[in-house]
Amino acid sequence: MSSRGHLQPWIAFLGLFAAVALPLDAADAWRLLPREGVPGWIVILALAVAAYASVRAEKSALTAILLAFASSAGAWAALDLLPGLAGHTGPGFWALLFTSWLLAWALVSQLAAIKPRAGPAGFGLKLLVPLLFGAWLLIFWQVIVVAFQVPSVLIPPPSAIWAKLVSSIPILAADFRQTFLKAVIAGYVIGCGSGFLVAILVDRIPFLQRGLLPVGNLVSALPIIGIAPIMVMWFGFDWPSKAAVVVVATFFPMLVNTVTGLAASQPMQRDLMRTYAANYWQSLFKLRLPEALPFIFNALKINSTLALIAAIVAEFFGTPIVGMGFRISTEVGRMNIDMVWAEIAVAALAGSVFYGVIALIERASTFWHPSFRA
Amino acid sequence: ADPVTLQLKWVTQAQFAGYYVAKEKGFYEAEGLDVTIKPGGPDIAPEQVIAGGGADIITTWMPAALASREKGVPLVNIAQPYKKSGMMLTCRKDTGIKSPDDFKGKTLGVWFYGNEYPFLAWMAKLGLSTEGGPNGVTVLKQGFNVDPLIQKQADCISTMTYNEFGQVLDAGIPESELIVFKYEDQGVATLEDGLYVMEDKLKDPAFVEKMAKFVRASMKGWDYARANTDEAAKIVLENDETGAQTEAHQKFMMGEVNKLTEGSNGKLDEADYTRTVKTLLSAGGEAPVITKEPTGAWTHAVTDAAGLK
Amino acid sequence: MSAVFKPFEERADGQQNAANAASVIDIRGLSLTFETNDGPVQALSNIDLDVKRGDFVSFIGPSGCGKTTLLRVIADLEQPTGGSITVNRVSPEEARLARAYGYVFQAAALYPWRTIARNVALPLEIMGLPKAERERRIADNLALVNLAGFEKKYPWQLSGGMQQRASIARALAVEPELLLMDEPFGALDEIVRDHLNEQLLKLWAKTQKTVVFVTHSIPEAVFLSTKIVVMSPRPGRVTDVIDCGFPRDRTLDIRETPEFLEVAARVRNGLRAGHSYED
Amino acid sequence: MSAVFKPFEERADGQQNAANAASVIDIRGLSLTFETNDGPVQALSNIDLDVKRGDFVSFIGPSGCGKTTLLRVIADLEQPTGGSITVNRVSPEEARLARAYGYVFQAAALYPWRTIARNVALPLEIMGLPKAERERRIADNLALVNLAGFEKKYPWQLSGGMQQRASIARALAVEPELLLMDEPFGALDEIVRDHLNEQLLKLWAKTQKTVVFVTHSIPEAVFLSTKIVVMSPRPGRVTDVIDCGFPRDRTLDIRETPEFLEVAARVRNGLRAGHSYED
Amino acid sequence: MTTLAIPARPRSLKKPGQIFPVTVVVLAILVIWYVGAFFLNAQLARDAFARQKVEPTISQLAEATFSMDRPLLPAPHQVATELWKSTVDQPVTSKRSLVYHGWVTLSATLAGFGIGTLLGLLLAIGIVHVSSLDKSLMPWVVASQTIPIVAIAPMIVVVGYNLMNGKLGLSTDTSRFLAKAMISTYLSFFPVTVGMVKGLRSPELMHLDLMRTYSASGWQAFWKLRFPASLPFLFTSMQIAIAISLVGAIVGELPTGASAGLGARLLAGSYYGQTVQIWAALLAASILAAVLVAIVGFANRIVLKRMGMAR
Ligand SMILES: Nc1ncnc2c1ncn2[C@@H]1O[C@H](COP(=O)(O)OP(=O)(O)OP(=O)(O)O)[C@@H](O)[C@H]1O
Ligand SMILES: Nc1ncnc2c1ncn2[C@@H]1O[C@H](COP(=O)(O)OP(=O)(O)OP(=O)(O)O)[C@@H](O)[C@H]1O
Ligand SMILES: Cc1ncc(C[n+]2csc(CCO)c2C)c(N)n1
Ligand SMILES: [Mg+2]
Ligand SMILES: [Mg+2]
Repeated sequence: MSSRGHLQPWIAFLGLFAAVALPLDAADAWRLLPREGVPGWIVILALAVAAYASVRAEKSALTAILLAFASSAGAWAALDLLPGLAGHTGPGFWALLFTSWLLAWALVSQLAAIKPRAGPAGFGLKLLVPLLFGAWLLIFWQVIVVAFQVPSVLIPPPSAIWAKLVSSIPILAADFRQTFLKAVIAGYVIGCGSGFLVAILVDRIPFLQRGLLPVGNLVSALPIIGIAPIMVMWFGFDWPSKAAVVVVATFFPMLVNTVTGLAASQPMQRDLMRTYAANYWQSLFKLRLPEALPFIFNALKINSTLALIAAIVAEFFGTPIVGMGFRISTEVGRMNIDMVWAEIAVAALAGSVFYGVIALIERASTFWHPSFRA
Repeated sequence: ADPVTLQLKWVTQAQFAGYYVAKEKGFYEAEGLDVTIKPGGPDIAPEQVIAGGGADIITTWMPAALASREKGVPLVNIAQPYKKSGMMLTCRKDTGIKSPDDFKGKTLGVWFYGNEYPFLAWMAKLGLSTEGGPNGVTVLKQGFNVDPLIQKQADCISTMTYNEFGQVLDAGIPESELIVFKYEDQGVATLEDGLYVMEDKLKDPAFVEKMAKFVRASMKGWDYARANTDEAAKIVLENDETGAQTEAHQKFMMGEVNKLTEGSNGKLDEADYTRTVKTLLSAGGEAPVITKEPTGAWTHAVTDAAGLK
Repeated sequence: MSAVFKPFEERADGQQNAANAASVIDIRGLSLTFETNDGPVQALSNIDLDVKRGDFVSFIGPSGCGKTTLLRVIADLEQPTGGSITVNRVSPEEARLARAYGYVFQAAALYPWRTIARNVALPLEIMGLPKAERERRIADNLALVNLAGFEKKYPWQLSGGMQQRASIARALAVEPELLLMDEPFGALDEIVRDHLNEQLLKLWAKTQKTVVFVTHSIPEAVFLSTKIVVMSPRPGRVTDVIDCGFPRDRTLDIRETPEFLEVAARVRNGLRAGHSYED
Repeated sequence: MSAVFKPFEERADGQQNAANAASVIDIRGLSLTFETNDGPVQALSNIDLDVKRGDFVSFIGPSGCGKTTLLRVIADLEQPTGGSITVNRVSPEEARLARAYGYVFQAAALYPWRTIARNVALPLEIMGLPKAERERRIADNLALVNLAGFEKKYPWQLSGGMQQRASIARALAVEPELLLMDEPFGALDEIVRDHLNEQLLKLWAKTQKTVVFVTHSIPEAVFLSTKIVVMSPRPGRVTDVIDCGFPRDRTLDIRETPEFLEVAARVRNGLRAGHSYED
Repeated sequence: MTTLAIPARPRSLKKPGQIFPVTVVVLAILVIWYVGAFFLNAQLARDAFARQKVEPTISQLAEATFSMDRPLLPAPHQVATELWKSTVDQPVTSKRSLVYHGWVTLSATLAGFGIGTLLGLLLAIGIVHVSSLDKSLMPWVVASQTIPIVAIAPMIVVVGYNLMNGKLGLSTDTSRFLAKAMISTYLSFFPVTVGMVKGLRSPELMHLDLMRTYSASGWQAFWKLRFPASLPFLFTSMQIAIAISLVGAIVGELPTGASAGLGARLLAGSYYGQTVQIWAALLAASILAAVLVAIVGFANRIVLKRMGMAR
């Protein structure tokens, strides 16, 4: 990585040169970055200084600040120029964008190399890096959609999605309440809980282990899609039927992982329990469950995203006229793709926070696992 | 041969018999066309497909087409094989519903995904809120089938004369226990299953010519289907890739569809168009289907070129 | 030393049952064969052994001869494929279920998610001891192995020897009648080892425990034991059983006496006989 | 014994560089503090040490005093928090990347999914040796530790001592200039231990390796070493460095000589001084 | 003390047959199913009798509930008959054969699973080895899964399917196949990534230290240590991935224009309210899923055994 770290600024210089020398506008050869006035020069200077700084001192706070300033100035300039260039962007524009991105990546590498620290500073850093990454994802999305004039009924630009999101907060909130707070949470708790309990049951009663597990695999491998219409038939249109789909979807991963996890302890650790003549529950709670925790958390994490998808999909099969899945399917039909993406953004945010919370709990309760000790 | 791709709004069924017949009977071939028919489904918005370049021509309902037009997909109606609307609301009698005045406080099943516009227009006309409450109706997004009515989860559900209504009867509920409200009868009918293309393409005379051939052959297909109900139903069945359709149901559907296509030679009737637009504009509400009177949303250029009078 | 010293014979008579009343472990013609991917491995062959109550028996023998396996059979962690064995005159399984023994593994086998104190607490929790009693035993036994102050550390934060000592404390905290120890002092330095040897001996003399002990150190075996069982390389057989008549309250000094050196020499010879090195 | 015997001084002079040319490990004022959940633990404090080429240095000290930690610092497995260290006159990291040493861990650390032979093969594969050479080294070194015949067994099918021997064979197979060994013989019986002590000594004399060796056995340290480093309990400090002047081709007999016993006594005293037991 | 703590070690325990327990459980399920079918369908059946103005006896009612055309819950024998009719009674190439539809779905499932597992592995390797990827990519891998697949499926159709079919000129069938496989891939890479990130980080510290002492390259440490140590995690993840990949293929069959495949079959059954057909397709799908999961489980056992880890 360190060798690439040295290469990056040099490529950035090349890119900067291209950004200065080549036209921004494919239709106007004389539209050059230096002729954009003071802002143009600020951007050029900022990029040059930051690239130079990262050649001289690869890792320093000053370099980081310069990189941050330069890459955001470059990105800001590109986005500012963009509307006027829709459909006829020139090579200079792409060079500018590419150079800014390269410096942003250099910044990310630098931030990622910082040793993790405790406290709010460390937490902020942990958030900052993926946010930078995501911001650039959005920038590229915006640029590509606008530059190539992709019809907005196919993919709208992030700016339009943001505008829609801000103007539709009451609707989005109502959908979120219906789908996430009611269906997902209830289904997730019941699904993971019952998967866990059945795993214990199966573990406890060898007869079930041999009888129920194969049949259970069969039943619980039912595709959620097929389950959804049946659940609507059985549990009605409102959220309970969606929760039921979530239950079915989350059950299997939990069962498989818990059963695997319960078998994960070392032979010598089990022998130790034998020497204490520990009964089933004692060795379960004191040895096998702690040892199974990493597996259980694996299931909880996979399920956290699966639950949301399942609930949304289930709403395609009949629902009252509120809910994230309802909104998505309806607005696609209405060609309001920006609303669809606003809803997806809410879903992604909710899902990520959900996942993040579980990952935090995992870290706190399985700190002893080698994967966290390193 | 000249390739043409047609995107249907729904799955392979007798609703689209004209196109399948034209293809099987070689009417397209005779015009020098090589037509690919893409079935649709509940998750396919033909408007989106054509905007993405996945089809040359689509069948869709006019409300959805006009809404798309406002959203920047300039669709133009070039032909209208369906004269009448097949939409209706089917209620169980035991709910006490006798007329639209009794809808208040009831639960109604509605199709969304761009199919809800006629319903919204109707409710607006009746002055009923769709947000529930004592002075409104509770709306359910209805799934793919008629279960909500059979299982009494809804008081009324949306049906097409040719499809879902037959399923309700199949489920063992006799007509005597049902009461139906046709959109045609309520004066809120909108045009269904027209043929639409992208506006810019029509600037090319060669394209107009190709579409004229397509429309001419398709209308021949529809005429044939009207004349030979059973054979047309069989042709549809053969083209169904899922192998899930039953012959009885397709025959029923063909019969009902024929009643709706009767009276159209393919040429859009301006009066029907005006009525549809008026209905939609009157709907109003918070999220109106269309906000202003559309222009250039239809043309007779193709049907004229095809010699349909 | 204030421990009550009772000669071995006297206590044996004090038992209610006659004859082999004092027999804690009785092994007859025991053998064990492991099935492995490239054929069976005979680990134990035709072992006879009788351990009386109050005995301190050491197993000594070349690496891989089956000492651990034999100890595991006694603890009901391994099923013999032939012969018979009783522990406390019932089957090893019943003895295990009656929590007849404490076991110290050759490796420390601490649970990584428990602190040192809570690792020691583990068997006590399982036995359902009240909290105060648990705390007392934890403190006492950690102090005994010189680990006071490390209660809150996790196993991976301790050195190898410290982990081993924690595991000894864990077994002692159970206060079992029968102690099975598999090279408990292998990872310890001489000074700590001597210290723990003395502590163990004191404990043994005071509480009249029976101890079965695996070791590689000849002096250790001679110093601690009332009986030394010398084993031959695979398939493990008992080649010699040597009695050590030293008083129960022996001290480290006896290691310089001629009697001690004589027994040690006998053990060394028995051991060497089993080896194939000819240097 | 046919090994070429060269007195230490002679070889040192034979080196091309002057002054401390022969210095393989040079440690100055080194210290290391671990951060743990309940506060920092100082493991090493102000260590000075100079290991010359051809030296056999033993670390001895109470359990938990930092021997393993010091060895890990030399191997670049732990970063010191103060002081300086060079290995082969470069930083430990560069030395590690140049594959300057072989390391035997305190626990066997065999990979459970590899047979014994393939565990020994592991470093050889990583070094990219040709197959024939690999096989030769595997066979030689397994024979050396008396494990011939166990090539196809998995680690968990071996006894503790056998696993430890396999791990020694693995380190020796690398044929490194510098051997770092952390209690390699802890789990072995006296006979095997004596045998391996002799083998190691032969190897050392023949190949002029430098060995840094952690042990708990005073006789072992005295028998093997040219220099014994005695460490005090935490925070680990060097309390004594004792030179052993025995010839390189010493045999086990020397353990009965008065010189031997004298050095051993000095080590024992140094060691005892560091302990807090007052019995 | 009542129970034996831990089941005896496998060596001393002969693996008992599974047939008896499975039979008992299956029988129990069948009984529950019949009872469920009776109660769920009873209302519909009563309505039907009421229309004919008959007062049914219990046995008449039971018979009616077990033989309805559009039951809420079809009786097991109805589903079994339908399964039989649509597999054995049809040539496998027929559009009415579930074998044909099963194959269509299976091929997309396998393609998606293969690509997804590979992608998941590559991502996990990147995340474990490159710290800037770990910090920046991992949250987005998670976020990607919170995007409801069905919402993006139509876009895959329009952007993907139509691109392949229209602009790239691939055949309809290939485009459809690829679009489905893409959704499968999208769903199945995630469990593999999450599981493998954990698995590749699971080796004991001492085992990693050993690699450091050899100054093994990242690549060597990967092949010789991290990868073998992560295999149990890989297989568990793959079991989830293949099940979910089937779900993906089925979901993918909705928006590509209901054509062939178990998903299309399910939906078509739905449009026409043919409950028995839905259940038959559903059962076929879950049998397929179970077989796939079992195959992965079997591969797992073989690999672990060959590595000497199955103890
Ligand atoms: N689970 C097993 N499967 C196969 N063989 C085994 C197993 N456990 C032990 N063995 C074999 O049984 C023999 C005896 O092993 P055991 O562990 O009892 O030796 P030991 O005397 O304790 O040796 P050490 O002093 O080295 O610990 C060895 O040869 C070993 O290879
Ligand atoms: N990862 C760690 N985190 C915190 N403390 C540690 C860690 N590793 C070692 N220590 C502490 O550092 C000290 C020295 O440990 P080290 O393993 O070096 O001892 P040692 O001399 O090798 O002991 P032994 O002879 O018992 O193996 C111990 O007190 C131990 O608790
Ligand atoms: C989810 C869903 N939406 C709409 C219909 C009704 N429908 C039947 S045919 C057809 C196409 C019109 O040409 C439509 C919209 C349905 N059954 N399910
Ligand atoms: Mg052993
Ligand atoms: Mg150590």
